[in-house]
Amino acid sequence: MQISSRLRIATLAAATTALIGTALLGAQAQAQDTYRIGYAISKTGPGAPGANTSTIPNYEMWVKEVNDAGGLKVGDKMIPIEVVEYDDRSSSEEAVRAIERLINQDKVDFILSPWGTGLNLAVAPILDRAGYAHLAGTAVSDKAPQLSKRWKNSYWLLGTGSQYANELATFLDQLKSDGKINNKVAMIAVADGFGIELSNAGRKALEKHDFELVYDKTYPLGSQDLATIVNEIKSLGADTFVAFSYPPGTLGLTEQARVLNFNPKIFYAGVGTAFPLYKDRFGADAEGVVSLGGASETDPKIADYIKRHIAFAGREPDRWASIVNWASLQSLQQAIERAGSTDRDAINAELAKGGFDTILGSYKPGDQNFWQVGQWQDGKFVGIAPTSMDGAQALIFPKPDWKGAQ
Amino acid sequence: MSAEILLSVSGLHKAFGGLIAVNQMQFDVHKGEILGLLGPNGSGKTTVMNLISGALPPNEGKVVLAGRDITSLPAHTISHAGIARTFQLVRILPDLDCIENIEAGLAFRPGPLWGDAAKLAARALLDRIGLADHAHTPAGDLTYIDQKRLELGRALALQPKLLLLDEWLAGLNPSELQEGIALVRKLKSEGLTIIMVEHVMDAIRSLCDRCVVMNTGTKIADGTPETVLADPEVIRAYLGDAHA
Amino acid sequence: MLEVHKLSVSYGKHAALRDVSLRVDRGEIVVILGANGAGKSSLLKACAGLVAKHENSAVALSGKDLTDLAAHRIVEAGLALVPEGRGIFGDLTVRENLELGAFAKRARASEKENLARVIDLFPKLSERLDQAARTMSGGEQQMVAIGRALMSNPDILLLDEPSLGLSPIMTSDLFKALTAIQKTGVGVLLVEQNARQSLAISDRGYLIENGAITGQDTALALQSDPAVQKAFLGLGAA
Amino acid sequence: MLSYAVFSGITLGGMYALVAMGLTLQYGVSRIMNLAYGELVVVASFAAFVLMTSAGINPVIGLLILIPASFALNWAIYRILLKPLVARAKNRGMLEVDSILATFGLLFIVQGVLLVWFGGNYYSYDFMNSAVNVFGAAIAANRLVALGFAVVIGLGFYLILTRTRIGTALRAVAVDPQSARLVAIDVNFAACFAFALGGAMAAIGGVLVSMFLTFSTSMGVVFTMKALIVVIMGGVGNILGALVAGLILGIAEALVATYIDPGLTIAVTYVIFLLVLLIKPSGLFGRATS
Amino acid sequence: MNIVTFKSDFIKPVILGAIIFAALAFLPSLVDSYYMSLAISITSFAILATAWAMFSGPTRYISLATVVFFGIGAYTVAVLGEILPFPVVLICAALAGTVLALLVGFSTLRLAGVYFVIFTFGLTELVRQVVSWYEVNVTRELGRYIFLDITQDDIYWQLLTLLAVLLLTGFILGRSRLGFALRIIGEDETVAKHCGINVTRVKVALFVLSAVFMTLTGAIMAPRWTYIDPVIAFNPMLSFQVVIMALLGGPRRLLGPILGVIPLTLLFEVLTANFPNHFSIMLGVTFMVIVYLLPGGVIGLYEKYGGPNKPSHPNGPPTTKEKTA
Repeated sequence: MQISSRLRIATLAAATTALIGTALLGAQAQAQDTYRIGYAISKTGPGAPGANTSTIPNYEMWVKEVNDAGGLKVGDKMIPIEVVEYDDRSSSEEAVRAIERLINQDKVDFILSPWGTGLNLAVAPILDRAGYAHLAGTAVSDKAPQLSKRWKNSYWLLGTGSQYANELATFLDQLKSDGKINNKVAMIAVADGFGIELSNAGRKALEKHDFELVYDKTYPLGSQDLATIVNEIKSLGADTFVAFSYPPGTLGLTEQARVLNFNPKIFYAGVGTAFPLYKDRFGADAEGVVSLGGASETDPKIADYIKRHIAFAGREPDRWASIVNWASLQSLQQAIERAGSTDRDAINAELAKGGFDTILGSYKPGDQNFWQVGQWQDGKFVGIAPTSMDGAQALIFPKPDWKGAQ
Repeated sequence: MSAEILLSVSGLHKAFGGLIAVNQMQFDVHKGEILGLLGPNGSGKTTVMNLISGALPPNEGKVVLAGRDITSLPAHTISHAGIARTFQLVRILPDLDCIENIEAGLAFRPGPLWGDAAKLAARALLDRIGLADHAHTPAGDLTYIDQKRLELGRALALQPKLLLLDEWLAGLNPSELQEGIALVRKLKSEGLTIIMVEHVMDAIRSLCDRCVVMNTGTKIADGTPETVLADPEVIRAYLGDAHA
Repeated sequence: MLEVHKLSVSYGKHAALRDVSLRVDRGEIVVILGANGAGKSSLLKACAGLVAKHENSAVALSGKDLTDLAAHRIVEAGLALVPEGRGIFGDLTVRENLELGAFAKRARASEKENLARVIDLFPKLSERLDQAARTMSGGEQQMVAIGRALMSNPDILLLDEPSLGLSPIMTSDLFKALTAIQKTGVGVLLVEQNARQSLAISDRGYLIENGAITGQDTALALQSDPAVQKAFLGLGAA
Repeated sequence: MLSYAVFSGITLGGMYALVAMGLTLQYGVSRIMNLAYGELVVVASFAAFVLMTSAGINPVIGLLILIPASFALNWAIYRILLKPLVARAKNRGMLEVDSILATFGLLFIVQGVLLVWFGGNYYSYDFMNSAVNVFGAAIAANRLVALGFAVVIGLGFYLILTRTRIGTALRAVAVDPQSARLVAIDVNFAACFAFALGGAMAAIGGVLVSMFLTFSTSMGVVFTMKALIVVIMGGVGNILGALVAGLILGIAEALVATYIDPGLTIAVTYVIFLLVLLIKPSGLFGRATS
Repeated sequence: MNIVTFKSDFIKPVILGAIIFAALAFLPSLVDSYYMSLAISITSFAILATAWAMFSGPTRYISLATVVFFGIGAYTVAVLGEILPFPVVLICAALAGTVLALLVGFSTLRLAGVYFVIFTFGLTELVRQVVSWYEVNVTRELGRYIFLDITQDDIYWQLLTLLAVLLLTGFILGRSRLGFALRIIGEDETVAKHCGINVTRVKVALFVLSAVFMTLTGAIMAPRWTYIDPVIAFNPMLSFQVVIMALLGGPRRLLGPILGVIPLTLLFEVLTANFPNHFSIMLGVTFMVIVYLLPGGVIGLYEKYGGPNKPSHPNGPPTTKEKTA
């Protein structure tokens, strides 16, 4: 009796193993006539909306465009891209496992980055150990410079939180010294790694420029009901409102500001403002809202990219991480072409050299040559700072009145 | 009746919200006697049992067991002090077998038994309550009467000084009742002190040395079964004319 | 009239009832006597549709076949059960409990009269109508349970050990009430441990042993049957 | 400031209550611990979004379509998926465990289907956003509509449950399904009906909430958890309790955001919830179970 | 006779277990790092599910607080990892878990049924919010970096050791008075009290014991992620996964939870690999199939189809209801 039941369990186990074996091994062991690109990304879970906005459409569109053109040019051959994709379900542990699988089971040639600071940091050491380059497209970390030293083939494309805050503070300082705004700033941040990093940097930078922070608080991640915050801020007399928030909060804050008719001269909110969703939601009321990111829509390359993105994904790209991500994919493509082989070390060496021709102009992954501050102007999210950059638009000032809520 | 007092209850009071369940209860139990606790439904008998056994803390009053004040102590401490009980609706451990049910009583008493010693003692006890054949039967599969026996066995395993039986004889048919009465009588003869809440008059008459009768939370009579059951107040409130 | 024909019930491999047949007429009280575990409760539950019956079993009420009906339809057909442990809705008030008794469509038209009848039968309930049922004493809860069953305007009332846990005075009140119910033309099928008092009010009785009927007779005859006296009335009972 | 905080707290609380009331029916009467509840709320949000953006039907009118549709959908879910579990459960505990496991599976299926249809993006649309002045506080009209629905549904169901025969019958099923059969209540039907009704209420919540919250396919769990907290805090099966519990949480959040620190708003809801559980485990309006 | 059976009964499984674990320790030299990451996943869930079942199986208290302790462990490493040697950090983590479990245990164990379930879930959220708030307002940094040179193999060995200790603890517990007390409490708490069992103390003791193992798992796993913030460390999905794995396997036997962990982890893996875009649907469908076809869990299947009847040895390990007839 005992033996037979053990046998049964053993059979069950054997069957399971066989099933898993086929599942695990099915995809591998093919001849090198394709370039295998893998990625694990948050298709589900809390990271999914972000990944779906700024990363997944770009990956898919890039692969399609490359393959439609016959593939990657390697030497004199055209090699199509083959994709292995996984859902990391927004979990660090899943991401780590998926990357291990891409490396060891699928033996992919290149791995594209997951979405978000946490997951990019979780997979960075593994990619580094296995010698894969890491184009971290959606991570903002003040440790970015140290990280690129620690893992030498890693590129932290969105840079540090401080740079956005400093650029914003410098920009506001100019307005203040022009006498356009008073020195009072109300700042709110989402209690999350990103929001806290930016608000810390923002606090430092604003105080350096003699701004007075009349409101400086955080709200919990997941809270969308921010009516009381906006109501309180409204009474404080600040000309500048700064929110380092995530899309649901950004939309919530904007809506409450509109309902309460809180219309500061500078209304800065984001992440999320540069998303197409924002324009769809608020229409004409988006006009004049300031956020991080931006695009030189007059630049034909950018305009063409936006057009193709709409055609491919059925919606506009966001005007911040999408653009940087696309530039990094263009860089990768050119690095492979320049290396003339699919050898990983050769490609990594090319990536390190930089000088790629992208929608951000001549670009080396990690360059911060994109807009740090942008504004909705006439249905376009344009770049306004650094003011020294080509195509910097003049700020619409002060922010026009809300129309929707009256 | 000259024996020493084992349990002394005085000034016991318990209210649930606005409802006073037990009001100024006072009685003694002498060593080796069986005390019957009678009264209409809802008169507070089970509450008294719960107050004595520590299932509930009283609002006021005192419970003293063999000179030790056990008022408001937690149930497990009172159990260690020497009080064991059965429940109005029989409570066994249904997924455990009979041996384990008895072991539950042996393993956590003062001077606990565990391992082989517990097995031996449990088998002896099962023998004593007539369940020797059911050592490995899950308690949930026993018949009603056997569950009652098992529950009693578990209480006895605690080696109590005082045993509380809450309607332990209820729901038995007359022949089972005779067996039950015989078993309780045997326990008494072994020197155990017992308080029993019971409605079965035959059992009260044949077992109890003394009865306390309650009505609406207060004591209305205290004495031998004969005197108590003839008390007009008791007849009016509890027995009705049929038993007069 | 309730007719049970060759009723069999089992739980897993254990047969609780084997080919039990019996009959209860309107206006009579029939008692079932048997040891614990003999299958008395299973019999009532099977009649009320709470446990599954074997294939060839049949239960009929005034010619209507109840065998395969769901419990709520059986109530609708005129058979009400007061279960062991009463089964009242403790969190609801006494009034709500009684009103629910008249949830059956058959009882809605006569709800007012039935309520008056129940209050008449158990006057104590009239002061307690708005009290949560679980705050009442055991005897009063039993009144609610019986009252609730009567509110469904049953032809036949089944009671499972109604006197369990009741004081002597409550018990005799209960049996008096059953006689009163009988007088209104309702048939009563009673399962009881208290053989002496239940036989005293019954018209007929059945003896059940190990899931099968082992005897039946008028209550008077059973009271004087030595075997019954020995097994159920207690030897040398007063 | 205080009056504004209180009013915005009330609207927020109304939303919590609105989302929770269906679950209290499903759990209280049908005994289904429905972990997929929030997914059904989100389904309704997406449905309202589609009606609004592609058919031009505004959400309030859309309710006329979505309430019966979701009633039917939940009826089917109960009949097809849950009935076998109810039939095989030997007791409430078993049904609770089984329903937790089964609806956990359902959660993933619904979420997966939404994901295939709508992707993982955030969604939001513009409807009734104009400000309405209530005692000097500007509140968005859509939030007032949601609050109005919450109060009307809450009081309406309270009256139905306590004043009508069918309502008393539903409560009887909640208290003791076994005995309910003995008073001619078709318990299977009642449980199915309550489940479907709860589902319809989830849909109302989802539609109204979509007018002012940004939503995505992965947000269902958030609604489920908020609803569970409100349900448990208000007392299982108690509609009025859900309303009061929702309002308490909403007002507490708004007051904390105004006077202490908006960073503590979520923390405070849990503190209140945990305290209620510790002091009165059966909820504000619940009765202790034996 | 009795003594002999008892001894062989005790020693045989321990030796067998020791052999199996010794063999498992060689896994890193046999497979590549993908399989190692899978092994880490299985081992960590095996610990969490077994530890969960150690308390929740006999008492039937369904706790969703697993991730609270797991997260506390991870955070301890994040805070102290670069200051103290790793073994000391682990000890600190265990202490932190103990203190929190004592606090939670004494305040909540009087809640029963679904109230306890929801309470423990609420606790997860509360702890996450409080940690966030503390980090934001006190350290002014949310999200911590863990740069420790701990390899995947090290993590695996640590987890394996922890699992061995846990199983041994559970094995001994199953034969101890404490374990027996817990079973009685699970059957009927009132009876347990009147049998002289200090119910609160027993429950809290077991709750703490199980929490310590969860905390240590979090501490061991943390270096794997480089970066943690409250959302990562206190992800409530983990608690749900553990409950479901343990329930699937059978929470009332020592090895039951592991029987749920292995197939489910592998199943997740197969689904992730093959249905990256339909993972949720496949997972949901599989899940429902399991619920409908495997009502008693894997262990139920084993017991139904010819599992050995309970031998009549003294104080065997906790079993589900079995018929001897």
